[in-house]
Amino acid sequence: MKKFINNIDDILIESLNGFATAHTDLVSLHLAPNFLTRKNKAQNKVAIISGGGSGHEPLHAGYIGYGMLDAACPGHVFTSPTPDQMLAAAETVHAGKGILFIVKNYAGDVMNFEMAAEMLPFESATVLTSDDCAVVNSTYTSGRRGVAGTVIVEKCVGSLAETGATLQACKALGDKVNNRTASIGVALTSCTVPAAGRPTFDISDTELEMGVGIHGEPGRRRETMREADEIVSDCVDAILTDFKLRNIEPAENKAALLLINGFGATPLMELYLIYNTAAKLFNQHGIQISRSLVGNYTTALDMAGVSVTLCLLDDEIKQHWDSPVHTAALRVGM
Amino acid sequence: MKKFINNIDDILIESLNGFATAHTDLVSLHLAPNFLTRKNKAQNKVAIISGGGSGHEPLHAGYIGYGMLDAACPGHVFTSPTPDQMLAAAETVHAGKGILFIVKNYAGDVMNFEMAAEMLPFESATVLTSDDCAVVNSTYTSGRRGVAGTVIVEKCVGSLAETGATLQACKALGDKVNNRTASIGVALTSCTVPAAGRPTFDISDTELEMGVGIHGEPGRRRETMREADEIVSDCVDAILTDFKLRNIEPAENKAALLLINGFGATPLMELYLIYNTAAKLFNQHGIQISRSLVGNYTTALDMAGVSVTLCLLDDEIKQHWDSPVHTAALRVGM
Amino acid sequence: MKTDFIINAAKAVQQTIITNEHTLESLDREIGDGDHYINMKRGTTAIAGMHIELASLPPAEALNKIGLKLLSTIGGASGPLLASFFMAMAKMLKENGDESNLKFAEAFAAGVQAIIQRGKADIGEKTMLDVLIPVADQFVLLTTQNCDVKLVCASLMHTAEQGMLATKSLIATKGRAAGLGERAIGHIDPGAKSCQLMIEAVCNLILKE
Amino acid sequence: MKTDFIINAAKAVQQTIITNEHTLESLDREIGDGDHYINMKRGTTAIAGMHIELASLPPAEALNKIGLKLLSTIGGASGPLLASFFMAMAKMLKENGDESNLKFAEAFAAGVQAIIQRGKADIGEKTMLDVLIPVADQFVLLTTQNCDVKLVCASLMHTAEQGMLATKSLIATKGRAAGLGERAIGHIDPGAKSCQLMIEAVCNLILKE
Ligand SMILES: Nc1ncnc2c1ncn2[C@@H]1O[C@H](COP(=O)(O)OP(=O)(O)O)[C@@H](O)[C@H]1O
Ligand SMILES: Nc1ncnc2c1ncn2[C@@H]1O[C@H](COP(=O)(O)OP(=O)(O)O)[C@@H](O)[C@H]1O
Ligand SMILES: [Mg+2]
Ligand SMILES: [Mg+2]
Ligand SMILES: [Mg+2]
Ligand SMILES: [Mg+2]
Repeated sequence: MKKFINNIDDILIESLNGFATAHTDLVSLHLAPNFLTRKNKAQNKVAIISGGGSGHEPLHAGYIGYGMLDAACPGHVFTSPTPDQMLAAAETVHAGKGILFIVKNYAGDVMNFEMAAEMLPFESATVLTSDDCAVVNSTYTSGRRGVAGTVIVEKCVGSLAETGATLQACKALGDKVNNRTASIGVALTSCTVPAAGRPTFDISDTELEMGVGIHGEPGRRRETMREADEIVSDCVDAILTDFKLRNIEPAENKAALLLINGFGATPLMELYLIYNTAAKLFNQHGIQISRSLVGNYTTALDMAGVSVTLCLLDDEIKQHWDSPVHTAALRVGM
Repeated sequence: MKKFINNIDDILIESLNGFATAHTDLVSLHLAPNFLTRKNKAQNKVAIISGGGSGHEPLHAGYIGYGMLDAACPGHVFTSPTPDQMLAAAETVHAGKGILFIVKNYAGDVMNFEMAAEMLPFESATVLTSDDCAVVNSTYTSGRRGVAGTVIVEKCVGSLAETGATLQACKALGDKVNNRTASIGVALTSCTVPAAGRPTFDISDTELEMGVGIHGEPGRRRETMREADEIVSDCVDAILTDFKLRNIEPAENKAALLLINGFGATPLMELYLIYNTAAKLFNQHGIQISRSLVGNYTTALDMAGVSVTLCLLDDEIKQHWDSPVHTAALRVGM
Repeated sequence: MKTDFIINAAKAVQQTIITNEHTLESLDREIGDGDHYINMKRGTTAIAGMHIELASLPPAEALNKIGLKLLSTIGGASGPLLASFFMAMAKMLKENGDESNLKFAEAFAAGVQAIIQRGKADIGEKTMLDVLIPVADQFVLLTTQNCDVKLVCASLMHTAEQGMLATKSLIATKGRAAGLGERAIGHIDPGAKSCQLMIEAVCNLILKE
Repeated sequence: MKTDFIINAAKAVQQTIITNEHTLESLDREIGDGDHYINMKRGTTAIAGMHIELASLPPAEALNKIGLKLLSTIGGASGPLLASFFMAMAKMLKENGDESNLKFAEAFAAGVQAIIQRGKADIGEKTMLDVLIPVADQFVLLTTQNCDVKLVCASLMHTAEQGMLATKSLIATKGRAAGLGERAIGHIDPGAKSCQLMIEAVCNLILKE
């Protein structure tokens, strides 16, 4: 393992410190328990808090700021944060209209946020993101995983919250966006968790992992490495099948947002090549890609790979996707 | 080699197509010869054209748009573009006030842009970027290489050009920014050029390459892998020594811009950790980091590594760094 | 059970986790995300470091403090589950009394119930519950029958081991391994393993006394 | 030299580049950026494909077209350099005439001069010029002495090889390898190697005639 680190135990704090100093105009870092908030506390709106294991940067701290999150609680690498973090963050950002937690659907995150919510002295609601359609047979699982689609949920809910909308309205929009979003990931290499010191899984030069999760969890199946168009075509099929199985229909104008997300070690050049193929294939299925996002938005440390996310837009979602946002990792119109 | 590609010969075009479709609101793609321009042609300003080998994305096409470039000419992977591209791009974006080429200082780029400039029917000037201070003894070289500092030059010159400044003024600012900027890179792994199919250099798990270039050119020397703070400290020293040797003084307020640039495969978490240390060390040397940029801005395909860039600000540079910009990879205030 | 014992047990538990670094780390790498060892190390080390503040507390309060500390140190799935265990165990001891082994067994069972409620899982889903549920049942059964404490320990260690080994042939339906389907078969669940190790460490401590 | 010969030479040159893929690719990986083979392949393949449009042109015009095509296909450092070579050679042939071997030698030397001017390099800097300058000098010398063409070819091949080999012990002061300092020693310059190969291919073609 070669990484730019000092002591494994200090990675998180040193990195958070760097983030906070680099974006001192946007965020404040609070330590022990660890959480980050907007520099300037927002007033009179639902406070939106997300969080999860670290190693997915810029998720979530990179999305703190006007139009998106009020606070983020970073756990250790790939490990859910703990309830004391959420409680302290909520205490700091609560602005009279309740707390909305946006939580990726992993047992650890769900339970830790749940315990926080139970202990919270404020009204709260939770949007569980579960866009990963890789896990086919849902009776075998505690539910679909939340992956890159989480960014779209955070953006849209964050936008709505700025308008002064109620906690219920924010939760409803979050659930809708999550429902209209599906993702699937492919890994070419494993990530290496610093504390483990070696790759999470072994994979040869002729294999890929289809349906991989953002922690390097093994996916649907190990497949033979093949050309990009074939891989992307399988991703597109998986997503369309998922919408069909869940009876989610595109809106009238069939507009969709296509997010091609790098897991950390895949060059932008390849991400755009994948975007090219994915957009073409979705178009062939009658879906108009009218919004797009290409880059590293929900990573898995140094994993080489990509996830394809499609969000079926309607006018409301589109409006909130397009609205101004000012965060470290996403900035539009301000 | 595992990459998301189809045929090696099609990578560039497929990726450019993806880029152009994903950013259809910002750019237009022209093929044979290949170049990209702003969607909406700017009027009455110096037209700024950059370009270079591909594989450094988002450089340069990601910086096309208001406040930065008017056009970019992408060469094959790590290979300079050819004069016919620059000529066609210039023809398209020329807006009556001449052409400014921003060229990274590599023999190939310099000569191809030079031949284009000689053949050009318009007035032109060239800013050569040469921020890489890795190469110590300049009598041994055709000059310092242009690396991530190029982004700062493009941003500042692009900003000035929007004000209707003359070609001479734009060139002068570009030269000043370049002069006040120094960078040094460190690689932990090699990149793999798709056409070559295997890593450009071999490097063991206990080594790093200090002073590496953005094409995986071997650097100053092969060193023993060690903790991040020591590596960053060497980078900071190299940069400060370089400024000293070149007699470049910080301005009155000692303000500087610190750019921590990932080469493609290094997680954001590590980049922020590096930022944390670098900012601290520069501060200890009396330099105030008042502006920062952390992320993959000038990459070397899938190389794991980082470059540290310091730009000594003055009021003019700061003003142009802060001004609005709207490109695929950098967006501020619009 | 005295708080002194709890403090010693915490040290033994930390020790067994650290001794089994490689096993725990590997198991979670195989069918999870590789952090179970480090999570457990962080949590058990924090507990082992609490000896001074625990020393003067009655067992129920000590266990509650341990639960809260685990809640804020482990993270992941195992954090809230193990925290819920200790907090529920503490609550039961407080309400029900702590004057017999049976009371402890009942408190242990209440802790396991809390895990079931928090994680919405049950036996056979390839989790720590495959160790904890049979151990709780056996613990209550044997202490109801007023068995000798050394015999109880030997039996619980055996039950824990059986439960842990049984996870090997299961498909996971809870936790991270749930995404794996058939591919989880052949691998022991990391949480089951760490629970078995902790039970073993505590039982061995009693046997040595 | 007739245009027919130029067309055949273009094919031979493309052939030798492709045959030496591994060598050229490795050399540029060692002290450059690894693209020299693919650059040369792209350029020489484009030229080899021009035979129809070249066929009817006088040599000078054919060489000029070749230069322009190389300019828009090779890229990198070698593109403008080799393009300048052919364009300057064409210009010289046009002005100076093409009726003797000496005229060709002088045109060749003019081409090399254009490379020197464009790249601001000279002999001893570990570039293609370490092959081209001695070859040009020798070419002019031997043709001035009216040597037999076969003898000239044999001599130029030898000179090219010597120049190419000589780059091995040099420190680079131009091109990408310039960043390497001492570390470039022990590696042959890729551009020198491709020039030597191309000269060899053309000479062999003449020898075979
Ligand atoms: N719903 C659940 N009920 C009981 N135990 C669970 C549940 N989900 C996960 N576990 C246990 O937690 C263990 C994993 O813990 P750990 O690796 O620390 O957390 P994470 O899965 O969040 O990385 C699993 O091996 C399993 O025994
Ligand atoms: N200034 C120069 N003068 C002469 N030859 C040069 C010069 N710079 C580079 N070269 C030649 O170009 C070769 C490299 O070509 P190539 O790999 O195609 O381009 P690049 O260096 O841009 O990747 C070098 O091996 C060297 O022979
Ligand atoms: Mg975890
Ligand atoms: Mg090159
Ligand atoms: Mg785990
Ligand atoms: Mg090269």
